[in-house]
Amino acid sequence: KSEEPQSAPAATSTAGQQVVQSPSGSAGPTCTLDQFGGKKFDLKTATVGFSQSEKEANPFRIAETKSIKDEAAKLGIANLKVTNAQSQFSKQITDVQQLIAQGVQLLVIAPLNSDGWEPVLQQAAAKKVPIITVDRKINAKACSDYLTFIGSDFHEQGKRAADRMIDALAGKGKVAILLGAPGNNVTTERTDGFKERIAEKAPGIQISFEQTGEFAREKGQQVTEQLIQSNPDINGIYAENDEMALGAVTALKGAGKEAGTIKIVSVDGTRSAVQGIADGWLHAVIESNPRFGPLAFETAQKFLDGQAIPDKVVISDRDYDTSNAKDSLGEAY
Amino acid sequence: MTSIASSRREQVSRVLQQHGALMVLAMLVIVGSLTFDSFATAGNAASVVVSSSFLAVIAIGMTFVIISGGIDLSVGSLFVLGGVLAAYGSQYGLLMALALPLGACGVVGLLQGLVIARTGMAPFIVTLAGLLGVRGLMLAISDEGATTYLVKNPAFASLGQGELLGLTYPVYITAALALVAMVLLQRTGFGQNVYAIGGNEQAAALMGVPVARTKVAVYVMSALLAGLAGALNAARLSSGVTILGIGLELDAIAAVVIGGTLLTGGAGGITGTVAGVLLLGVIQSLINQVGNLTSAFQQVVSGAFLALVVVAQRLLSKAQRLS
Amino acid sequence: MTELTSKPAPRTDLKPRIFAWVQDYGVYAAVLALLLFNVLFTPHFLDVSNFRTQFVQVTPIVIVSLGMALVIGTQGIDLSVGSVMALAAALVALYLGYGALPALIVAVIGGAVVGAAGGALVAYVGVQPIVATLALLVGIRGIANVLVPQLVEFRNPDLIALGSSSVAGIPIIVLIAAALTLIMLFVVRRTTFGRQVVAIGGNRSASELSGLPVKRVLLIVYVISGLLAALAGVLATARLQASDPTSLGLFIELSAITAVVVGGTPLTGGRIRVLSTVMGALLMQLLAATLIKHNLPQSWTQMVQAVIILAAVYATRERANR
Amino acid sequence: MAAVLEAKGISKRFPGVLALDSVHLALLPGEVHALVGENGAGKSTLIKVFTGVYHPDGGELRHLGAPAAFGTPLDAQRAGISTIYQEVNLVPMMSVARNLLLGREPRGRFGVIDATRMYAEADRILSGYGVDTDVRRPLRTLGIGAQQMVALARAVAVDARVVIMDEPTSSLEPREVETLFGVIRRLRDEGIAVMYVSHRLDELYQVCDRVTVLRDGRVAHTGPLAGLDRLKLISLMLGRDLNEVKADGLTRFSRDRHGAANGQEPPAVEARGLTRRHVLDGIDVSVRPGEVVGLGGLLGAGRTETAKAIVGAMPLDGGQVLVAGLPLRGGSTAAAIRAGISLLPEDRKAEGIVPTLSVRENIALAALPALARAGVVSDAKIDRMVEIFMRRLRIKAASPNQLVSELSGGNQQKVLLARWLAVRPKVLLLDEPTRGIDVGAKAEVQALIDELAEEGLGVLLISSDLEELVEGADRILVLREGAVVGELTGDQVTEERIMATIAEQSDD
Ligand SMILES: Nc1ncnc2c1ncn2[C@@H]1O[C@H](COP(=O)(O)OP(=O)(O)OP(=O)(O)O)[C@@H](O)[C@H]1O
Ligand SMILES: Nc1ncnc2c1ncn2[C@@H]1O[C@H](COP(=O)(O)OP(=O)(O)OP(=O)(O)O)[C@@H](O)[C@H]1O
Ligand SMILES: [Mg+2]
Ligand SMILES: [Mg+2]
Repeated sequence: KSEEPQSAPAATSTAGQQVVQSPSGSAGPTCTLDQFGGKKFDLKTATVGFSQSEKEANPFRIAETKSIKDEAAKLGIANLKVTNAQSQFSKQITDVQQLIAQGVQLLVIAPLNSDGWEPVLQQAAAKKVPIITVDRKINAKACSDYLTFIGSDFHEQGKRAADRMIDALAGKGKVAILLGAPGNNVTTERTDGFKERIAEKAPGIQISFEQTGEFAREKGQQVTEQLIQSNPDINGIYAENDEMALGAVTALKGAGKEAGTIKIVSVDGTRSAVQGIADGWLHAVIESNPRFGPLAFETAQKFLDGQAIPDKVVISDRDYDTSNAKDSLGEAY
Repeated sequence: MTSIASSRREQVSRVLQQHGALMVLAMLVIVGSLTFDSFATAGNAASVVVSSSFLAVIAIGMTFVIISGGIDLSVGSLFVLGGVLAAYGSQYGLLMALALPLGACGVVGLLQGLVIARTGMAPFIVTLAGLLGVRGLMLAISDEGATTYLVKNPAFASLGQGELLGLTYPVYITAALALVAMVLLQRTGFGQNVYAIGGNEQAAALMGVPVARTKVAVYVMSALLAGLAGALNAARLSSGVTILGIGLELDAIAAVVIGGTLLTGGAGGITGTVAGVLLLGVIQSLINQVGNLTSAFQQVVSGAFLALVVVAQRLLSKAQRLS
Repeated sequence: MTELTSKPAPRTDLKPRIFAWVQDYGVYAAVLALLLFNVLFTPHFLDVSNFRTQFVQVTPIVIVSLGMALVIGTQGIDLSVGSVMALAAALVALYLGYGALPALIVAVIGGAVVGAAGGALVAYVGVQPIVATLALLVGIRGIANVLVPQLVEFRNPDLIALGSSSVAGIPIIVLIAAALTLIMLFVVRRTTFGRQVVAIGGNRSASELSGLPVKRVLLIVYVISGLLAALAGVLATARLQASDPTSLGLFIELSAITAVVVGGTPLTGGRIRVLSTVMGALLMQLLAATLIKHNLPQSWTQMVQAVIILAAVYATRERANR
Repeated sequence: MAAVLEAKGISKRFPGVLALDSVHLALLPGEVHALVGENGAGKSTLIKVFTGVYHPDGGELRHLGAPAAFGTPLDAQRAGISTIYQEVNLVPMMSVARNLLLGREPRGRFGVIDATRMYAEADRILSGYGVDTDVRRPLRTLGIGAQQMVALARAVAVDARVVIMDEPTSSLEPREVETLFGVIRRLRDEGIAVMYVSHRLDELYQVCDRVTVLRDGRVAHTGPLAGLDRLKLISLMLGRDLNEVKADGLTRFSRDRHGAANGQEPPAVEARGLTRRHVLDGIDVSVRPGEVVGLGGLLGAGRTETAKAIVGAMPLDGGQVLVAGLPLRGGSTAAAIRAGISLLPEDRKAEGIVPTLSVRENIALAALPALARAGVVSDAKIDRMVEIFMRRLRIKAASPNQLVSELSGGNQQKVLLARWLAVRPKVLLLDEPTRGIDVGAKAEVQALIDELAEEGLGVLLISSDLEELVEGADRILVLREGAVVGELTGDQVTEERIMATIAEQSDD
């Protein structure tokens, strides 16, 4: 028997749905079935492959995989094959290759890394299998190497986090960054965006500490413990995901700090983090919405119907702060 | 007469010990083909073979190290470093794309080998330091992993992507390396020295085996092969991906040991290792065939498979008389 | 004070004596050197709260290393400890509804069962320790994640208190680690079991012929390692105030092995040094803390760690017989 | 004649001992030079200095008249010095042929090893030494004697100017010893210098020309062997007065046991129909309290296997072991030890000592349960017991806490003997108990066996030393190819009868 569940009941299926940022394809080039050169098929009877990059062990990945599976079920797609690369990039390449070998007609990929997809793209191109990448981009040509990308703009997330931090500290103070896993695109872009915006808008803010918390709560806690010990004058912490932010909260509590004395801004929008805002420990959270299912299949269907689809679908993420945290709890994942 | 009979029995069990992995592999393939339609297809087989080839190259080097009584934990990091350097070097042509990773990894292997051979420190710990240090080095040259160098050189890229009879070049390179390694191990003085120092280092020294030199050579070889695997992989992926290779050393060790090579050194061979690598690949492919396992279940299944395979392999070889 | 190693014969000349001293106490010296460096160059290092942080953070590694030292003493290795920690975290989350103590007991039993599985593979089936425990490393984390697929926060006050309260200013979990160290010291130095462990590590067939219950001892050793890892998992969970089977204990096996080896216990078995193992863990903790506090990038951190590990092990290495 | 190899004032210090103290020794071409001394006198150490394993702390090594310093055994080998070490130093998991020819395998095309030729050549070389075995088998499957012959063949096969042998005969059969002596004489005639270390004095008189006696790391005597009285030699080795040695005599076994007919007592241990495929073929052995039963036979006859089977250290296909009439649980050495049966194994390095532990821990190992209460060992008890045994067996160690691996071979053997006596067994199985033990200690051990038998201990004595067997045993079972082919009792117990029994059976 586990403890009574404490968080709000699961969000209804439509709550927290992704919203496309720019109404479809207003900017940028578009892509049609003819341009891509594929053949039309019926999505319902087709074999569809989904390659997940990381274990379904954090809220983001769980929500992402679930959303794809649920939507497939809803649409009556009987033949969905799901693989998981367990955070090993080589394995993801192999996984996708084996999906192609198994004869999938549509691939949805949540890439672990943006580069290094050459062998997969070649193989998919040879068989004219359209690829939709979700949440991270693949560095290749849309509409020929792959079909399109659906996801957030991590760079933008970093910038928005910086805006929130600047607000919170009124433009000056010392900030620490809890970096994600090294070498990861997400880490790089969320860091660059944040630093760029700080440098540009708030020269009074000094980034005096940046250490990796590897996207994990325990690591976030440990690093923060060291941090507040050796840099007691820190004013703000930018955590590149919610887990590390929550770890930092535990560390601050353990060190006897009051809620809100150190401003924490993070990215993701998990339910615990939104709760953290409501409790006063987090200042703001930039959402990164993982519910790609509906949008992915909608885009695929449009494409198969012969409509033009944009080469990238950037979703509009919202922010959570004290003004909306309590109300949005049901929509957070 | 007794000795002839007993030696035949021993020969049979020795064959079992050496090819236990091969037999388990055959069993898995048969079961897999009967269970899943899309398993025994040429495409799937090719993907298993192609993706296994990089691990195989590393495992071949690891086989030498383990037979010599050592272990090399740095191969995963060398694999990434090799890839990053190859992608970086490919800007300057095919030659640099190969020379840079091989040179750097060779130097690392040389250092590790020298430290192990000269100071008598445990290989486990020396190469663990190698694992950390080399990954640090890789992060340092790739801007903490943020920079991914792309392979623009078509000659180098085709080394990893070119195909012959449905299989990419790395498969053939791996096969050639395996053959050379087999001859090296079984049919040269160097190979004999490797077995000898793994079997009884002190005795080997007293028998006049150049222990230090052999050890250094073995670690250099392992590092070179890891670097080569990394370079080939970079050619295949057309980029020097920085997030690769974590835990790769454990895969390589598992493959070698499943292949019947004793971790205590002194016995083993390349055929077993290749079978071990393929076994791991097939297990993975079978798990993918099932299609809808959650990531956690996939881990449970591969852990269980691994346990099953080592137990089976062990029981098959238990006929071997214990000394 | 040497630990279950033979006391070196009385020596007259100085050089070998210094050598032997460095070999036995090198890790203590390294810890001292690092402390000194920090006192001089790290701001706020001498705060009590800092030492608290370091001790608290090192506890799980210390506890895991104690079991690891025992396993390494038998010439084995246990790669499954990190996954056992994860399993313990999962079990705690599942059974916390019955209270903190029952949950802890279930978690520790879970660890013992995993240890027994590894031990049985090693002792009775004859699988090589590194592969047997590698299979567990993969499989057990899978099971932990099947049981509890994601991080679960909890509010159980007893468990939170276990992780964050202190007695006489010393965190409870540190006291637990200290007590376990003393127990392990006693077991290794004073009990039949301890002697049997090192004898088996030193020469297994001689031990068999001497009538030692070799297989049983091996089994128990792995069970103890599993038990301790599970306990470490529970304590880490209590401290995190959340059960996180996904990432708890990842790569801790390497840290634990490093601690043991840096402490001067040879991987070839037949010897166990308990206090030095704890020192080895402290050394690695202090090193990590130093690098974080000085805000070095990851690349530097890893390279410096590599160098320090090499230097420490070099100092404590076995002498060549020349 | 100029010395091929010469030690000039060589010293070597180990922590706690001065193993060699300015030793002078010159080895001349065409001579067989005996090197003798008590256990721990420094013989093996001197040899290892000659072969580049150890580097001397003082003094000079001269090779062919010029100063030489061998950095490694390989250097020494290149200089034509080839060695058979006291402990078999080959690679157990490699095949016999590869061990024999390691480093000089026949090459075929492309410089690649020609396996067929390698096996043929190994076969040819080994049959010259009377070893008839499949050369593809891993070396470890051979008996220790056969392994020693492989080491010998290996050492002699290289072009050597100097051949050094450290107790080469300790695990050889009489027949093999003859083969070896033939080889040694041939080497001598070819002008090669042979250095020969042995504790078997009669062997020295058979083949050696000169002798050097080491005592406590110093040269006590050097000179021609012919004309040196045997007792005189012993007194030089032991450093005791000649008359004293004469008075003590060299009686090994004090009692004339052959008459002692203690027939009616029930056996302390009885093995019935021990069978293991290809190894043991229905062996029956029984040992009564106070009786010394000898096991004779050629190399590979299955004596070691019989002993191991009795203590449950080897799985059996059939047969059982009864202690005091009750069957013993098979496959458990612990059960056998609890029932009062223990085995002193023949291979001391692989199955005897625990090299990482001290002398003290090694002695106490098997007796631990008796020395502990509730699983906590009593150091006081251990210290007392270790003290007693170190004194009684005259174990030469810097302290009880010295690592056992640092002791000389003979002293390691004594430590093992102490380990087994410490469990107070009812029946002791001794597999080559005096192998590598010096004359003084050998007499002590033999006297001890007598004493123990007198106290009611049953002893199963396995020895390749026929003299020891004959003098020590009340009754001898002769084994061949895993079966008992003869039992000698009373007056039949003679060396000739043993040889005859083995030979008779070999003829058919
Ligand atoms: N590696 C070592 N470390 C410490 N002491 C050693 C070492 N090797 C030998 N000794 C000591 O040196 C002395 C000489 O040993 P050595 O092995 O040369 O004797 P030995 O004459 O060959 O005896 P035996 O007849 O028993 O083989 C002994 O006291 C022994 O304990
Ligand atoms: N020369 C050999 N050729 C083939 N097999 C051998 C030889 N020597 C030993 N063996 C193996 O060893 C087994 C019996 O050896 P064991 O050690 O029991 O004999 P032993 O009588 O104790 O001889 P010893 O102790 O003198 O070596 C045989 O069954 C055989 O497998
Ligand atoms: Mg000797
Ligand atoms: Mg024998």
